Amino acid sequence: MNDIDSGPQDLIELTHDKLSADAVSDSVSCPSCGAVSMFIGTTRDNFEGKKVVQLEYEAYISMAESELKKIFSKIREKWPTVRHICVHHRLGIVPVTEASVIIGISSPHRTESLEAVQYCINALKATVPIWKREIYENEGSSWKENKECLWTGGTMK
Amino acid sequence: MNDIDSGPQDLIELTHDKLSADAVSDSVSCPSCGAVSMFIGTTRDNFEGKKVVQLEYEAYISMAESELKKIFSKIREKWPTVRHICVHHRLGIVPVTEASVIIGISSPHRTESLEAVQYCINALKATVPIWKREIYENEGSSWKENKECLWTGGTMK
Amino acid sequence: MNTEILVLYFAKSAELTGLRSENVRVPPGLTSLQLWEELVTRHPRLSMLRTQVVLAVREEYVPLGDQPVRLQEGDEVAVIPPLSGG
Amino acid sequence: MNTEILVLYFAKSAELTGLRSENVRVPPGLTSLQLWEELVTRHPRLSMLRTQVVLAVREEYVPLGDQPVRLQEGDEVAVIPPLSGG
Repeated sequence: MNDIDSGPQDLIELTHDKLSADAVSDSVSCPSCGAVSMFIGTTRDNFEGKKVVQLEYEAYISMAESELKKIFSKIREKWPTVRHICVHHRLGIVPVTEASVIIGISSPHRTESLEAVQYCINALKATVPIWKREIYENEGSSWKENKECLWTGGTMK
Repeated sequence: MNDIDSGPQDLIELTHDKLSADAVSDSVSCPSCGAVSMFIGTTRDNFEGKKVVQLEYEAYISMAESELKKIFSKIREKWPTVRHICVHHRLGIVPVTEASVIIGISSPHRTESLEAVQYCINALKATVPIWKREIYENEGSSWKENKECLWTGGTMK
Repeated sequence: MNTEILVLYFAKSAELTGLRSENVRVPPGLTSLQLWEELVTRHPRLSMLRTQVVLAVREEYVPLGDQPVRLQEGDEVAVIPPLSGG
Repeated sequence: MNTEILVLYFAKSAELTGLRSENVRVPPGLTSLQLWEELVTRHPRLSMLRTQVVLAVREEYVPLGDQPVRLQEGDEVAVIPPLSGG
């Protein structure tokens, strides 16, 4: 918790540990903010009828951090009252129902953080170099492709 | 955590205890959902230049629950793929930076839960019979009025 | 035949009346506005809420106006100042 | 004068090359497409990614095309299959 009301903070963590919603919400809460909006991406148990047992994530870590910082700058440009921004992304194996990503954003009033969270997850899926492979119960595994990514299934748009 | 993928659940808790983001996110997570969106309303430390030390909430509990259920029905009508909906609202004294309300909504894909959370907090502020009083450092206290409430500062619109 | 109802006061209205609830006997056939006037007669300080209050009759919101409230013995009515939850 | 760069492979491209990274000597003045072709020459199986890949040169995305990549000794280049984070 940010008890002292210091300047806006950009918090990024790429980790093999289990994620915690409380850790993210505590890290962005601040005395001058009335709102924390969060998005939690969790592992689904199915894809096109195939049973997913787990997901495995890998990242180009240094570039993922720099792309996240670009997104954060863009958020601060679009919603100047946004206070703290935190993204925790899990790497390695993530079992079904556990969180792969948690985004938390605080702002004095709620509209800004609600809109910013939505923007942040969309931008993250489009531009941050992280990949997931779904591992199926019977039929091996496959690398996923975010529909938001500009070079999915064709040349760069 | 809902390990067995049962039907959609509507979860409401009005409590004097400290709220937990993890408790809410766990209660709505489910194996068939890829998204949990959350909103956390926290106590701000200032209002029009006055220093707020704490807030105090009271509720018409039975009616608050029935109004929340109406909101949940409306959400399920507007976003039929929404899975679980959970609202925890704190009552009594809430110190600065602590959460007064946490909303968590799960859905297979993120757009639905993100939109539904925004709808839910707007509707809650407009229609759920809960009141807060801000207690100031020097100048007493005052009952707040949500701008979303239809009979704030005039006749019912 | 008067009807006995339970009236609940919340937030500012509880402060103004000094009460959280009370049993009130009211005449039959009241509109919501007339019911409000009955309560103001008992607690004149409530009148300051006139333009920013609604009632809840059996847990449903009713603005102050001409619609009859059709009270039954034991019904619950609440005075609902502007909401500030969330 | 050839330049030695570090090439990183991720996701599907790491599977296809069997490598996570390697040092590669490349001729000067390459475009991003020519750099890609150099990598495909070393690892022909990469060619299946042709229509759905970009490079990252010094951690900035570069689509395969005519722009020169201006590589310096020790620069980091990464093969970036379609993203799937989140």
